[in-house]
Amino acid sequence: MQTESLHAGDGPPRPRLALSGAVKAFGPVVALADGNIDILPGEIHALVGENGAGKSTLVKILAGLYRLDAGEFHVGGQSVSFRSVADSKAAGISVIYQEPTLFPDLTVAENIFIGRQPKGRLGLISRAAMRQAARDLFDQLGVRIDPNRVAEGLSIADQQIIEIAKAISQGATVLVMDEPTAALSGVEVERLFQVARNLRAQSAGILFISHRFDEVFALCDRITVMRDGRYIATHVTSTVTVDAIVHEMVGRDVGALFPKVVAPVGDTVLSVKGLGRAGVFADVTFDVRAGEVVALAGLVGAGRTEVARAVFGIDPYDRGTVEFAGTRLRPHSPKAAIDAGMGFVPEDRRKQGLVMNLSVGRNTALTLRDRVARFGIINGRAERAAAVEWSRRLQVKTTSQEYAVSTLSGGNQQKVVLAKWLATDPKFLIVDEPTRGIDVGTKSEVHRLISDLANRGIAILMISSELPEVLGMADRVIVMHEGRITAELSRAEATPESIMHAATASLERAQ
Amino acid sequence: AVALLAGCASDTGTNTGTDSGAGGGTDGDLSITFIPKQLNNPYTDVVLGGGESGSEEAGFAATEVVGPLEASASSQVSFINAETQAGTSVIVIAANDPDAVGPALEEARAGGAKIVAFDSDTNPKYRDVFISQVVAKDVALIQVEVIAEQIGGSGEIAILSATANATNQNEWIKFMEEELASNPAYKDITLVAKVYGDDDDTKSFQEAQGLMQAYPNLKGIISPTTVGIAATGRYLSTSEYKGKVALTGLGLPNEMRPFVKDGTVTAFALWDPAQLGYVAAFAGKALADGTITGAEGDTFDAGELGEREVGADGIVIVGPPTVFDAANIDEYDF
Amino acid sequence: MSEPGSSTTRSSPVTPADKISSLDTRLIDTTKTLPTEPKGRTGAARILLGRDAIMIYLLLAFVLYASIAIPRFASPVTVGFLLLDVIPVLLIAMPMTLVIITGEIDLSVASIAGLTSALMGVLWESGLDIGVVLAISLFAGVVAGAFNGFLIAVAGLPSLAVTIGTLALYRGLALVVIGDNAVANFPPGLTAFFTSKIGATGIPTVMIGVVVVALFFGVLLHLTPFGRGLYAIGFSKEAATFVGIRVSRAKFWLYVGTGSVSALAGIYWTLRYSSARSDNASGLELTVIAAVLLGGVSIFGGTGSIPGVIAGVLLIGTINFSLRLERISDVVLIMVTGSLLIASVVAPSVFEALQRWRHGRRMHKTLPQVPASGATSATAPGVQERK
Amino acid sequence: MTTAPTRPPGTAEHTVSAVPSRLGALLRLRELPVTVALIALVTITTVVNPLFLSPQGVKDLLLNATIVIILAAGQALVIITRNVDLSVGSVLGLVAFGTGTLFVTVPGIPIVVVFLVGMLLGALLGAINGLLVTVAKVPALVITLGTLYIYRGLNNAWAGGTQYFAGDRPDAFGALSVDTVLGFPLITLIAIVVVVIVAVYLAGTRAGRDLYAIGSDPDAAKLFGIPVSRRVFLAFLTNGVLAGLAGVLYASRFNSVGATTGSGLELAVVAAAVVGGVAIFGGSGSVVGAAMGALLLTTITSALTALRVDKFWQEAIVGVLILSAIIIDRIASVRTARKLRISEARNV
Ligand SMILES: Nc1ncnc2c1ncn2[C@@H]1O[C@H](COP(=O)(O)OP(=O)(O)OP(=O)(O)O)[C@@H](O)[C@H]1O
Ligand SMILES: Nc1ncnc2c1ncn2[C@@H]1O[C@H](COP(=O)(O)OP(=O)(O)OP(=O)(O)O)[C@@H](O)[C@H]1O
Ligand SMILES: [Mg+2]
Ligand SMILES: [Mg+2]
Repeated sequence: MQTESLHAGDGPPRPRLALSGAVKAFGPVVALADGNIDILPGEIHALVGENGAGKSTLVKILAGLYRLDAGEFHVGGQSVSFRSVADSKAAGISVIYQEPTLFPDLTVAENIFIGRQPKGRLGLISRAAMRQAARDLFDQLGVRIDPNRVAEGLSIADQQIIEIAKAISQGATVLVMDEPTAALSGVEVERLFQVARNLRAQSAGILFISHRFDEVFALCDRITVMRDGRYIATHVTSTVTVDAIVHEMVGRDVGALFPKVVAPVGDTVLSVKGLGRAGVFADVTFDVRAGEVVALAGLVGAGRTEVARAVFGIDPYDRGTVEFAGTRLRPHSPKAAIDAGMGFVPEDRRKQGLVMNLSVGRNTALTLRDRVARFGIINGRAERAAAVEWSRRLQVKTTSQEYAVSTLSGGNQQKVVLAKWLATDPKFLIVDEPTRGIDVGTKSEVHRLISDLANRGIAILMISSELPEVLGMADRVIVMHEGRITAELSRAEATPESIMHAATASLERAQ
Repeated sequence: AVALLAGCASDTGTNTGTDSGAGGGTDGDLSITFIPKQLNNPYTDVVLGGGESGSEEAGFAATEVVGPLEASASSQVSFINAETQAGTSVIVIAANDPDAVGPALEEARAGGAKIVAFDSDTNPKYRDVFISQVVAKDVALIQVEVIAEQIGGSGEIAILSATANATNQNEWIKFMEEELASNPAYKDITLVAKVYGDDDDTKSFQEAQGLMQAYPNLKGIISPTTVGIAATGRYLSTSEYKGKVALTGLGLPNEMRPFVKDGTVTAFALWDPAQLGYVAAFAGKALADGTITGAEGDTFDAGELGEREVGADGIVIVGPPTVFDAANIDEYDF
Repeated sequence: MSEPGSSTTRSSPVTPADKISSLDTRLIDTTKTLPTEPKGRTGAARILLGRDAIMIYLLLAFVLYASIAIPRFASPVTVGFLLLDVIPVLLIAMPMTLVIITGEIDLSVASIAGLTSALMGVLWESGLDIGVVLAISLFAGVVAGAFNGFLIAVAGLPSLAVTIGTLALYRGLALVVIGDNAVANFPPGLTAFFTSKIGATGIPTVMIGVVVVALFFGVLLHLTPFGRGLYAIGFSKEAATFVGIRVSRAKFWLYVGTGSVSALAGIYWTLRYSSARSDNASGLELTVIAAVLLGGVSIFGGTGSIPGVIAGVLLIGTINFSLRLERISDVVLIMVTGSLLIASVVAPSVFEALQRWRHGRRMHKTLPQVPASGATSATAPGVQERK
Repeated sequence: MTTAPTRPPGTAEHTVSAVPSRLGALLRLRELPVTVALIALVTITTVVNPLFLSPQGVKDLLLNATIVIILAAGQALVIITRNVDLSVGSVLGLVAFGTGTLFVTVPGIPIVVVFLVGMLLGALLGAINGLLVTVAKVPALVITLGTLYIYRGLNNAWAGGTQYFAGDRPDAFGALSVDTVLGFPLITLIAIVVVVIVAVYLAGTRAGRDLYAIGSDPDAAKLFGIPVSRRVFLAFLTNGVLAGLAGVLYASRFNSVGATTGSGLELAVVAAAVVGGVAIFGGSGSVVGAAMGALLLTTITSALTALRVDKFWQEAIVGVLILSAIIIDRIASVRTARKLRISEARNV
């Protein structure tokens, strides 16, 4: 049906929205040098590119958040110059940003309808109507979230679902989604796709950004590729291959994505026994050995992150033990974990992985505070040298070590996180969704890096929601479901079917 | 005295540096600086008005008024320091705390300055003379007398004072308590409470109100501070206690006039504040000239107020308190 | 650790072993090249042009101006009086800087100083040895700070609210302890010591102690791992936790720090003015905070430095004393303080806006060509590339 | 990918426990602790000293609270947007002195005009705060600490030693804080009307809800397209108007207005809002709570006096009260969070 709406009628349909020659610079950084996009009614248009290619910048221009330095912007055939987000909304553009924008103190319903709350008597807001409207939306999306609950403490997946509900409830003619699926599991992604297709059928135009090609090819009608802030090409999906797109994105060929080399496995480094935390996870027992990559798989919300957090000492636990290199680790103390030789690359880079306003250099050296100090006094030169060295090794793209890390693109930020942990010479590294929101090129670098680390005897616990990543990287796969381990699979046993079975089925062990 | 009283009240500039080389001074480069408890206070302004005309008449070449905006113990010290450095000949100070200003005053003296305390004394060892409004005991007795008369010689009374550490107020209160205890005429009067309004309008107001609630049988209030008596007057006049609870103390006629007219207050007392500053200026001049040293028995000329004598402890008494009531209040304007 | 001085980028002092360093060769040839690392501002330039430096220049400029324009200003006597006046603010500003850098605040400092003063008075009057009196008073400050620290760091309550509460509580306790009394008869030798000067320099002897305190907090903030952690906490508590910074513990100790230094300030206040009263140092909290913010510390946490704060405190102190010497009313002082405070935060954002505006204009001037080149690819982006 | 089961795992149980009982909702009200404390305080005091609730006693309690209630309502508005206004005491002082000046310099000026002029002056001062905060985008705490000093300085420079007394103002003006309707003093009725209007605005209008959104996450609010600057500016402006109103009422109620009127009020007002359950970092709380907080804090002073508690203890007790309010609020929110966790927990 999509092709029909694309090619029906005589002559090309008028785009809902068209941006051309867009330029946006932040001081010396030109985030967008030549941005072009057109979105037709009734199409889903993918925008792909490496980290830092300028996708989110383009989105923020469409949203009215940034003003163009140069270029033309037409909506519905009219030249526009948005002065604010409100202008963009009024023009029928609705945006889901890369980072969720919920208000933690407000209820879920209010979050969806803020600024457009239904009014009741005396022109005042009607909470009942608002709740009902939220319920209706959730029914449409097939999810059940309490509309009365405050948004504080919602899981990332639930937050993303609320963002989607918010966007579709605005009845926009153009829906822009910046990596909406990054935090979603297969089930939720599928439901999101259903919603997107429905909207397309109602002849809305959708811009969809993702680093996952399976999604792009499954959903989108056309694909626009960007590189280094420039428009490269637009293709009709059926006429291109993944390899061609990747080539355009990166500017060269990309080899094997998952260069897993099976490394010799050494002694047990981490041993978790009977770990439990009431209401979160229970009876979690597993080992990780030197040189081994163990993947913790499962659906989003299975409790994998919680287990990792407890192991690393961020959260307390009620039962069980964590042994590291033979000695029991003090619970609830990240410092003890780090001192023992653990590192943790958390899933939420912006909130947990990095201190966003601190410079790249300081972030990189943050884990080395004690090591670059002598008699309690920091050696500033050693600190800087270490930061420069590790940025260089991980090829962090930044103009200066002094820039706030928030000015880097997502992928480069992730490299800084990795750099800061590798700098500590860890014996054991937890990587939680290490490639979330990371482009193919960098992704393969990260995979290579993980694999290399394992080769050098570092034990790795990898949490990932991407099955190809799990299958490609892991020596062993532990599958969790609803806070319990439901399967432990060797590399040979791990197949998409066995993992999904264990991840969705209930307590009987899948084998 | 009344002439001065009325005449000076209108002259209430604070920061005026009066350069009057004229007058009867011997050498023309003597300077005097007044440091009141706090600037921007109506009572203080009257005192300073007297001080400025006094210093002009006495022949000071330069008169300055400096001071803190809030009356805390230590806030006067840096002003004293600056005067020390400026080489001021006479510093006239109303101490917020008798001791906190001590070290700074000693430094000033070491630099050659003469120290005159007025209104509120410092520790005697830090100053040359203290110009006292009135004999402390007289003030205390007048207030007790007035309140006793108004409540008919028996019943509960309370005191609403300024800050808890104010030297002068505390001295008066001490005399009041002694008098109430020793004089048989007051045997039926009981002092039930002492509260402090910190010379803050709002605070004094609420303290007054609290007294009413805590002591339902209260017959009278003595407030020996101009801010306190005015605030209490305002509360009484706006409440059901108007005319039922007597109020007296020390107040400025201009502030108290409406309360006297509307019957909230029958009588209250005060000395002439302008005379205080006036005498202080002349005492300063005499000290600077070397005419007096501040020893008991020294006498000096105080302009139109005639000759004054330094009493025990270097205290100079200015004059008797006046009692204001509906009959005479319109004769005063300060 | 290995030699920290080695300047070649290759051998970082923290490179633990060669096992990881051999990774880089593999990585480099797999992907695109890194742009060469530009130096940014060098260390010296950064220090000379930074926010703190501006504060210091401002201070120097004002001192110079005052020395020329105000008679009697340029003298050791000024130094003495001025420093004696700023010492309490300077003292408390040191730990306060650290507290604000972590994104918290402590409004109870002046009340702690008052409580200390009240305690000193009562204990001294009860006949205890002065050494014991000082020790107990200081300890009271530590306890008061620890109580703040407990509520904020351990119980996780918002510091602004908590310290408004303890502001009232500690001042109230001071009243309970000493009531309306004032104690003045401290040992003359001791009170004299607190106003004495070092030789003819005019510098108060107690400045030695103040310098020690300033050095302690300066080193702690700028040169220790603990200090590095504080900046991280100020920007993001959560991210700080993930690198093993013990956020609660750090905050707790910072409040113990403000408590004890406030107690020192209270002791200084009592002995300098030789008067122990419940209302000593009241209202000082806003003065301290104003000085700290003027010194370039961001109220949101994460930025600021001790040298900047010292310059800020001294600037206000110097302006204050100059006005006194000129016999200009305190009215002017509070207005100058207020304006400086606002200017210090507004100026950078005005400057930034100006830069953005200039940048915008430059972009619009230079860019007409860019869309032209873009236009070729953009005439009909949807159609043009369909192969 | 496997085909979707009917609902995602993990979200199954949410709605079951979500239907809140009326009682539960009542117990979760942030205004509850302060209300309970107020009732307890008044009850205990009245039992010990029945005069506390005499008509005059009640009138005094209300009058005392009136001015702080108005200030706290305005402050709540600002705090909810994650800002703060420390300059209210200075604004009140300036307006109060301005009121005194008006009556003296323009004899026979209608009282309504004085109210309008006072609120206008307040609006101007509030607008300056608002402009500096929103246009220069700098933290409100710093800006309003600065204007706290500047406005106070202006007041000092303007007033000097001049003070205007109750006698300088028309009796009808003073009568506003003496006369009562149904036991409520007129100025208290004004305060109640203010609280009701602000409460309805905050709870029932889109713009009001925007303020909560802004306080909850200012960055997200900007991304979402809420006119953050305009709303925050308006909050400061309104707070200025209310501080101006409070200044006029101050002149009606108290005896003298001068250079120091209203100084030191700012922390008391913030404390009142906090005690009333307004979260200091924005996003939650209500004006009704703030008003209750103001009533509680002013009542405690009167109650302690009525109970003849040594006045030296009063300030300490106020401190304890503020701390208890924060701690109770914290315990409540921890409990809600835990409940939420349990209701959504996995069965493990
Ligand atoms: N506010 C800013 N200030 C300075 N530089 C910025 C800013 N925002 C983005 N940039 C830079 O602009 C470039 C493009 O960033 P953008 O976020 O648009 O990339 P992206 O394509 O969305 O990447 P990702 O896939 O990682 O999300 C990056 O190099 C980034 O560092
Ligand atoms: N069955 C469930 N019922 C209610 N809440 C759940 C359930 N499962 C998970 N959650 C909540 O969802 C959130 C996300 O869970 P968690 O972070 O453990 O997921 P995860 O397995 O680490 O997934 P990912 O890392 O991919 O996001 C948690 O806050 C958890 O409380
Ligand atoms: Mg992006
Ligand atoms: Mg997770």
